Amino acid sequence: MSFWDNVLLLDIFGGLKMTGRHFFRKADTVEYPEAAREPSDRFRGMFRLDEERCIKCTLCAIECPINIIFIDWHNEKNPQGKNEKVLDRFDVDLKRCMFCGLCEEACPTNPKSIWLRTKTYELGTYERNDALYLDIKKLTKWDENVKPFAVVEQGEGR
Amino acid sequence: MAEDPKDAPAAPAAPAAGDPAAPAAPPKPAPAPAAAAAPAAPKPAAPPKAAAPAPTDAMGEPLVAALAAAVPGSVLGAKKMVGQTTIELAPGKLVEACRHLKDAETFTFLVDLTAIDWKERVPRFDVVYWVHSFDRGNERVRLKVGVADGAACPTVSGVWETANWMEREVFDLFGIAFEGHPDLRRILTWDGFQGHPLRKDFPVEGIDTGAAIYPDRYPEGGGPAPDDKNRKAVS
Amino acid sequence: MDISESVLTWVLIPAVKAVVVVVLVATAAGVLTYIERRTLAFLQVRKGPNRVGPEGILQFVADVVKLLTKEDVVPAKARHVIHFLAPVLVMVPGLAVFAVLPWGPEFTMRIPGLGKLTTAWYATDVNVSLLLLLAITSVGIYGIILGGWASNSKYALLGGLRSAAQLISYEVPMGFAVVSAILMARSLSLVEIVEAQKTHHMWFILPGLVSFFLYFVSGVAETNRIPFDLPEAESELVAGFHTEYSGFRWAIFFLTEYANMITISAVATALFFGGWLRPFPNVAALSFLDLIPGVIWYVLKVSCFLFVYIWFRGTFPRYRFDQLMALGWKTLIPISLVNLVCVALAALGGFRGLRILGAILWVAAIGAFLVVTRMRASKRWPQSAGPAPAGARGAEA
Amino acid sequence: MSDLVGTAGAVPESEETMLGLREMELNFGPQHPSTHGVLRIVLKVDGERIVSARPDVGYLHRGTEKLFETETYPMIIPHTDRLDYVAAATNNHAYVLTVEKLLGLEIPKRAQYIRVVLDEMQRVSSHLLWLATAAIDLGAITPFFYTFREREVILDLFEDYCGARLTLNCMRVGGLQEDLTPGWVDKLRAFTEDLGAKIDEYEDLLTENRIWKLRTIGIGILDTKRCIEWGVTGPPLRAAGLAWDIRRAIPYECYSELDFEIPTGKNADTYDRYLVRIAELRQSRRILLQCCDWLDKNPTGDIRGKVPRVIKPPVGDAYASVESPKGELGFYLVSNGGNRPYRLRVRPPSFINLQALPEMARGHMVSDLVAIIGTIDIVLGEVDR
Repeated sequence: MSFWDNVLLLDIFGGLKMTGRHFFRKADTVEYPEAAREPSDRFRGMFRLDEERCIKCTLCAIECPINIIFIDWHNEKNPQGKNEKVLDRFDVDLKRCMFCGLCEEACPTNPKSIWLRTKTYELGTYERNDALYLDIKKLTKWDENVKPFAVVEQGEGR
Repeated sequence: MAEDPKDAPAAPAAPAAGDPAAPAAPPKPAPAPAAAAAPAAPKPAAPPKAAAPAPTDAMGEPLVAALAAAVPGSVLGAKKMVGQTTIELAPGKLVEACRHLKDAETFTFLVDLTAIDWKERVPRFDVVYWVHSFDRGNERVRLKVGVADGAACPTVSGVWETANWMEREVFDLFGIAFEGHPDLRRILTWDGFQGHPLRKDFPVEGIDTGAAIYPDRYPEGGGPAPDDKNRKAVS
Repeated sequence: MDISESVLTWVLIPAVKAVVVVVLVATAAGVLTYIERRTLAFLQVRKGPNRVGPEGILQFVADVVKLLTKEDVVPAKARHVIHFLAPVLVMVPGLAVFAVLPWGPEFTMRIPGLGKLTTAWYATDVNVSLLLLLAITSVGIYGIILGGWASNSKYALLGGLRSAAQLISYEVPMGFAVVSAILMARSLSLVEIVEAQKTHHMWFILPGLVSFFLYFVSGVAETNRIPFDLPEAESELVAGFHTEYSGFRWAIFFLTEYANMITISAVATALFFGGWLRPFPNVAALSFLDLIPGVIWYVLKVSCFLFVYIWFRGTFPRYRFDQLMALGWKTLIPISLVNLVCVALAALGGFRGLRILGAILWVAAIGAFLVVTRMRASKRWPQSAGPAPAGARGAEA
Repeated sequence: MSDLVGTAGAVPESEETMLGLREMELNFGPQHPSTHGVLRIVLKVDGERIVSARPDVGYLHRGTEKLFETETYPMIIPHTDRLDYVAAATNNHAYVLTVEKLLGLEIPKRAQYIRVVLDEMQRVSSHLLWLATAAIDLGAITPFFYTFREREVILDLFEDYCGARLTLNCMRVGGLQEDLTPGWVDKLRAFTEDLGAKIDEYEDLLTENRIWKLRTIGIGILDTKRCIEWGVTGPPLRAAGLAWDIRRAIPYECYSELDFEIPTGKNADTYDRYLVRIAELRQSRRILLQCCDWLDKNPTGDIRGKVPRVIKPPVGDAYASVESPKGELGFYLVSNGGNRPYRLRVRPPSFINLQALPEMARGHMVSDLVAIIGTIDIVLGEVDR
């Protein structure tokens, strides 16, 4: 540092100028509850399940790295007399989910029957057990526990 | 090692990607000249649809031969897979061989050190070292030493200081003691932890560690009470 | 002077003033915390607290309520009595100095039933008020040291020790800077110093440019603010001397820090920026500025200093302890000694001498600034002692 | 407080200190504002001068390597995100590179470029985070907000691309999960072009600031020889003057086609590491612009090579590494021919770099320790795994 730098403190004033310029800039803050950013189309959020499309292959449960998808099914004769798998249970232990999306990738149906691209991320609940196991009802039909965003159908945003 | 056939650019102009067998090339000058990378030789087309990579014998490699000659009895075998040479060393000659590699062959950088548990094999463990030479065109060699369960492996922390924590980690997770290590304590698990998690017989779901969180609720010695339904079975 | 008047002059008015000062200072310190958070937020392209009350103005009330109702945790092995006394020892001097701060000139008002009354915008004018001020502020150090020691925590102890060394060291250049103002005004009374700036036809910032810098830098250090906030350096000592304080005792430390900021700024205003005087106090053409009362001028000037405090906080990293000491002892004290001699010589020449000194200082400073910045306009930064790694700057097109 | 004035120098390690005072043992962490997580350092201090520092790690140990052995190859990728959680893409990359090496897979060119883009974006975001926290450690709070402003844009771009902001899970063995969205490259280019001016802003605040220089120059010196001895890689090694970068030394993906420089320092101190990281930000910007050009020229293409449906690497082992923002991040895979790795070892740069902390900190003051921890740039998720 030269003598003049020590006397005039140019670096000090330079720094002050830098922050001073920002004083007049518009804040970048997004004030969250009032002004929420819309997530991107590929955003991995809350699960959605289409029970009609699901073929109960349990590939999603197999592929889940932390084994949080629980599927039970049994065979039932449908009106045509054919055996058909009927879902007993489709639970996701949401509190452990890390939203990696591997279940969606593993799903063999087209369009997928389980998908995460729902843009819904406000998953907080007041009761621990509300978030623990999301049963079929919650996965297929969101009730007031989960604030629905614009529901994105599988296939969009690809 | 370092050069998988598919990764080796065709043009020798590309810096630091030289043939592993090439004699010592000086390290690149500090600011890598932009020109060196600019020509950007296109990579060769995909290698012929070879069958799955398989190990080949590498006893003939110059480095292996040199090591075997310099430290007699140290090399038990060598093989090459996906362009990476592995030398199997005799435990008794490990430190000597490492010292030779570092001092004479300029492998100054110990990249990593770990172990593999082969469970039924005798000896049970392999301790694996990677060494790197900046002066030999970024050549890398992997060293392997077989260690029996309960036996001690000689420490290389006197050769490369960085081996200190890596050996502690292996000791912690595999239970392989390192003879002559200056500070052989557990590092990732806590002092007093029982068991070595990366051994194949250690249960994935964990064990009852006996850590007392609520001394008034749980019996002496800690952990869930024997009749607690949350208690996990200790395997 | 009859009895009722002397009661009024010596008991009632001081009592009222004391209460008003304490309440105002406590509130001002609270508001200052809010202002600081907002200002910092603006410097950092964010919004800051804006939820409680309109634009968040009641945030400090919410904070105070929260702190009052919080559990007061005392470490098990703390020295309880001293741990309890330390915040008091910090707060009392912090508030006491406000007695001598001259916020405005004397004025006369008419009180129904009592007749005309002459009083002033300050609690009292002691003829050695500067001395009193320096003496009282020094007492606050004891609270910090004792608080750090009594907490029985190593971090608090380190913070207290740092604080002791720092405050004592920076008292010295601060004292010298104050002395130079005293020399210029030939009085120890703050009120007289302010009035002297009117009789000298200039603010003392003109001849006292260097003194002011010294005073302000030492003041920042005295109030433990960035870049000198070592006693409570968050990233090093967790919270320094008040690590083990919580609830309202912590709030007392906190509020006193802000009260001290106000004190330092107010004294700087009185010493160097003409106190309650308007700019160019003797230029008749600007007399319309007299419509704004002196108190407002004073508050405006103090606010500017407080803004600079916050601006500093938003800009600078923190010194290391030994560097701070080196700065104090090796840089500020020698400069302040030389400065003191210069000012004393100039003061010998009366107010003519002071004017010459001021002219030399300002011309030299502005000239050097212009020349050096012009010279460096081409280079963004001078090539400094630091190494320039390949491609550190301007490597890409 | 035996030595109030003076600069930091070496203090002989002796029991007897000045004035015959006892050394104080100071427990730094695991709950401390500037240990960047749950790092604990047991310090012996003489006054404020550090006589010895003993890092104690493992508070965040999750047994990731054990977990790897129970999962199939695709299922491991989300777990790698959580090693160095501020640079998830490079973790993914190192892992898939290792599996691909053992499988002998060839990656389509487009996938290589997108991987490089993700890597470099991750490097920029990681370095920005480093700058933010390192500045806060030294008391400068404002750069934090400026750098996070830019980092936010990168995270938004990640979100646009793969749906996650931090733990990306974006790479797959043999390529990528999905292609870029339309217009993504333009957004990236706009951000990248803007980045240069933003880096100037950070430099205005710090590079020439006298306090910043006082706090960083000469602090935590670890020269080239000691760096290699301790296995320190990444910016600390380059700040010591050795231009060694895996991207150049052992090129992977398309790095050999890209034009960039490896910034180096001279003095191997904290200030040089700061300058090297700032210069790396500029170099990453350069790489990103080149990749944008390439992606503009080649708007379509395969993003996934020919990958078997079930990934079963042959019996054997392979090691591959990438230049993560922290240093050399490598994965060592031992396969027994099954669909799960027999052993998967991570070479964590943070863990190995942290080992040099006692040597770097000895003789400095407690305040400098904060700067040194910051300058190593550790992420405890990776240290403890």
